Amino acid sequence: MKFGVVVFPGSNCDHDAYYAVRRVIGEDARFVWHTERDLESYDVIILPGGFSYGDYLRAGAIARFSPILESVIAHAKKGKPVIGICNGFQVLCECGLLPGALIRNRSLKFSCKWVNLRYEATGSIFTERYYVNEIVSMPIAHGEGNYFADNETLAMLEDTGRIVWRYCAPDGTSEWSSSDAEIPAYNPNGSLNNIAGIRNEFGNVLGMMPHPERACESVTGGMDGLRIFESVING
Amino acid sequence: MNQRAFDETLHLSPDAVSDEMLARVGLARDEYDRAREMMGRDLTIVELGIFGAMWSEHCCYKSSRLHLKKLPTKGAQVLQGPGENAGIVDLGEGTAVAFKIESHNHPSAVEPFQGAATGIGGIIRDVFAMGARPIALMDPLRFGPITPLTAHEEAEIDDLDDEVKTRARTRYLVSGVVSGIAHYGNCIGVPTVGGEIMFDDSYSTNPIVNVLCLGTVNPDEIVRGIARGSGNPVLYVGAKTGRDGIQGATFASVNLAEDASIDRPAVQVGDPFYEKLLLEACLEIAKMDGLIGMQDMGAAGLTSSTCEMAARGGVGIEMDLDKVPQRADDLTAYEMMLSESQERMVLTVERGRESEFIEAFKKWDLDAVEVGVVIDDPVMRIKHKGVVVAEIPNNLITEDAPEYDRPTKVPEYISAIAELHPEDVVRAATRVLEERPFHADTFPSQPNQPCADLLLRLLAHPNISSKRIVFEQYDHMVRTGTIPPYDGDAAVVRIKGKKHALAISTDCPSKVCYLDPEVGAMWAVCEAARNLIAVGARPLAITNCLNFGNPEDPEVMWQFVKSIDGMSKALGALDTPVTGGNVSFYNETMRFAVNPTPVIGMVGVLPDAEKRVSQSFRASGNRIFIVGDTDYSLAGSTLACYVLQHEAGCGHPSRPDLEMLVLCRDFLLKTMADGMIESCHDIGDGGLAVTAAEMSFGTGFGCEMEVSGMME
Amino acid sequence: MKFKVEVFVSTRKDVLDPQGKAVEHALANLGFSGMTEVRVGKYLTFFIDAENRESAMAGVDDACEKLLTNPIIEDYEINLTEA
Amino acid sequence: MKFKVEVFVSTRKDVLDPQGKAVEHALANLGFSGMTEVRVGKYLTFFIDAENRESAMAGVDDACEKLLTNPIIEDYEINLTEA
Repeated sequence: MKFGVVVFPGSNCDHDAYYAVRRVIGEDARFVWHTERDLESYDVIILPGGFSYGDYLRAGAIARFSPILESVIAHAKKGKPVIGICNGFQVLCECGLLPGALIRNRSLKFSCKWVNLRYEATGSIFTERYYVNEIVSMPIAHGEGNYFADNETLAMLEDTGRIVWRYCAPDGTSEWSSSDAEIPAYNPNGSLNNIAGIRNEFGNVLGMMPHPERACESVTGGMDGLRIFESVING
Repeated sequence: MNQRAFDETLHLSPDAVSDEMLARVGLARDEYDRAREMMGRDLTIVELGIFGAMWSEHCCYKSSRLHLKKLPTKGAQVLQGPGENAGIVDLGEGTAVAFKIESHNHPSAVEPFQGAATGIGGIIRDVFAMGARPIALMDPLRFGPITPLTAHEEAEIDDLDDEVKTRARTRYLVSGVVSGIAHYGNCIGVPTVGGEIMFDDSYSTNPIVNVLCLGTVNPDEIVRGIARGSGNPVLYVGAKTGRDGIQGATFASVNLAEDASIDRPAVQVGDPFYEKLLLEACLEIAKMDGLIGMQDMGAAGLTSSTCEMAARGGVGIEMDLDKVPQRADDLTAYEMMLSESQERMVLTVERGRESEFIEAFKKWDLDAVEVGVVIDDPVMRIKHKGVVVAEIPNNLITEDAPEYDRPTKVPEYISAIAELHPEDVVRAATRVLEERPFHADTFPSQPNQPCADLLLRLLAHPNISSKRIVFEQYDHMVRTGTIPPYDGDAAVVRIKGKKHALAISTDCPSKVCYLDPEVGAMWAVCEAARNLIAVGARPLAITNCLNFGNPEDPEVMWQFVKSIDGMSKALGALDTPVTGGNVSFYNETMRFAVNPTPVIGMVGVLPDAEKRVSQSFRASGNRIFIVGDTDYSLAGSTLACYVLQHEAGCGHPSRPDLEMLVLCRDFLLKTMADGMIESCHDIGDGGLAVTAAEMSFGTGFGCEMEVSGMME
Repeated sequence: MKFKVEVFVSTRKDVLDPQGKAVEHALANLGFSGMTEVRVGKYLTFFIDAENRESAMAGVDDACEKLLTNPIIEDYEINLTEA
Repeated sequence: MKFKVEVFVSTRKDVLDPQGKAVEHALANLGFSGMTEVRVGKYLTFFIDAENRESAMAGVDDACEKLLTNPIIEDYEINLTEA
């Protein structure tokens, strides 16, 4: 299986994603420069974290128009796997492959720490190795990870079971009343409904703010992210 | 004095050089006379500006150079000592580490966000200029007090203005500096893995913002900042030149309080996204043959970078400013030579290969332009609009720059420091225990257990309490190399593809340095070493940032010279030589010098990245040992100086036992390698009680210790 | 013809504006009474060459729709003045 | 009286504006020709109660100097309209 790690000028987690796939798991991975267009030979596309194009204007706003994005959209339309991690998730929303938008953290501050996530809904080819309601931990590192969508979109995501990851307490509780109320302590950025990751209708596109590539080895803090890559490799 | 209307080729007679002009470039009248005498003729305005920048404390270390020579710089592990963009130490297994620390105190006092951000940008460039891939950053910081005034302080402080008294200014500086470091570090993708934050009155209007960067390089791929071979082209690479930071270099050596008016243009703005491109491009061309030398444009931009490269190679450089990419259209030669626009580098390459390098930079969407050529004649010759506006022999602005042996005098306060007797402590403690702690509502006060109450106040003091709210704003995990815990004694970063890891710690007990600069500097070195040993790493070498007051004040100069003496003794005993660093003078709050702050950044090697020792208790029933001598003096401690606020300065700090520390190092590293040690923590500020508390945090374990026999 | 363009981008009413709330809070703390409903958006300025005002406006509008704003969370207004 | 306040904050001319530079570059790449000197600043809106226009303007000006802008690197303009 061949992974394509897209590199925008300003991406900085591209090496981490490449290292996880190539060194830790041992699958084939290549860097794909943002001006390239040909993704034919790739099975899985990773849009890594970082500050594509400096994240000026809005996170992912400028990356959305890089030449490679058209090929990524075509790749996704063919039902082939695409995962957007952190800045990658922001790019997927900006280009419409996933609904909603990621706005500034409620605290107005960048936040980097390990958080607890509850695995909610099946149907994504990136999460088959997790069992429903499993509680895992992965690190986040973002300043604009506050997921927003209008009420109709939120209702649709909830009803069609497309919310894959939710921020939760260590024991798995994940409550949400409304955006005006006090947001729970385990929600690091104010995301509506504690949303941390969503998938598209067919399940081949996943966007998530937490970094699975940073949770692949016990020496660097935990391995709960490994199964994101193993799921898509062995199904 | 408007440079634009100035004829930059005019040789100014001495009486045409006004005091205001000299103040603007930062030259004293006698220094100007000396420069004119060495040149043997009148100077142009551009030459005046160049001498002002190159003869500033920041560039030529005129008040410190004489004393810095006493520091040990030799060692088998040292591949590059002081004098280059960064120092380099050999980690073994074919890996070397380039590292350096710099200060951005004055720009951060004026504009905290950009001041701190551009500090990060500059130190990262110093590392990749050596051909090294930056892998970690550290930020030792110091600010004025941040907690509300206690009753005791209310009575003491009178001359500070109210903005400082109400701590509003400090909160503004802290949030600006921290978000500036977060912005630049996060965007460029280099993790900020550690540092320190301390709060003390002496930093109220003059924060200390030191930034350290480390990078890895293959020992035989090290690049040096050198020019060679007449006829070879000099390439200007990176962002366009603007007016930012004019007089940046001299500004850093100018006393803040009086000269606030001329700071308007001195704020440099950083573009981390652009530097990420510059970083990747420079690391790519570092491996191309045909490259002779590379240097970051730091303080005094084009001036310092070109003449330092030429001086190292014993050659000269002729530059044509018409070719320099400009952001504003009417820049004068003076402004271009002194501009501190960010994200720019200078390269020298072999003639005939320049187009290969220019193409490589094009791929990364970067400007790369030939702006000059190497010449045999060891001078810096600057042309603008076809005319020579400056021609200065390199030696005049490098090795023959002024070197002062300034007078020293023992400060009065030293003789006023009284010994701290146990009854003083008890009296101060009873006073404090009656006061309501500053966050009384959340503070579980222990009315009938005075020691417990004092311990809780210590743990709550900003100098000791957790720095999580700060370092969680930094991406400290990017590059998946950081080995947790993230707030241990030292930061540990693995070397991917290799078994070992590097450990790094920055330390300086500045209050102890105030009470006794020599002993304090020894403690700084010992603390950094103990922090590395506590995680299982062997200390190898240091970089250092010496933050002091005005060197023209003999009392400050005494503090500086004593600190150097203390550092030399400790570095020699531990065999951790100096590989480079920075001196920052003129750090003052309302005419009073900041506490002497010699920050030590020490690097060590951990043989096996998987075997990092952490500080947390691991199993009940484990026995607790204290290794090494215990120093019972409270001098300079957070308890005596901040919690008890004892006026007599809390006594004289005792001299660390260096031989004992060497024994502890060898004993602990051996037992750790044999897997006998479950956890280890350095007894630092706050003493044994705070250390034991920190070892139990987050583990669910407690500890029981019998201490009555310890004092015999 | 050359026009000076101003684009005022503000967050849509139903989208939370944490920055606006923080500024409102800080203003109150500093004793500025009576300042309410603070919202923080983006203010873009640039110059555009176009034959006439209509084509300039059309060009800027297109740029806003495509790049300068995100309709999901932002509204915008354009102001053209002859340079 | 109640006024609607608009504050336009932009980086000073001499100070580098990396964001403006990046947006200008992106606009060119997207084929929006002729858009130059792009600068990105802040657009603040809020309401203020004051006896008259003068005191409202004075209050907003003071707020800008103290909190809303950083005079070292930013310039600002104020626009008041009766609400």
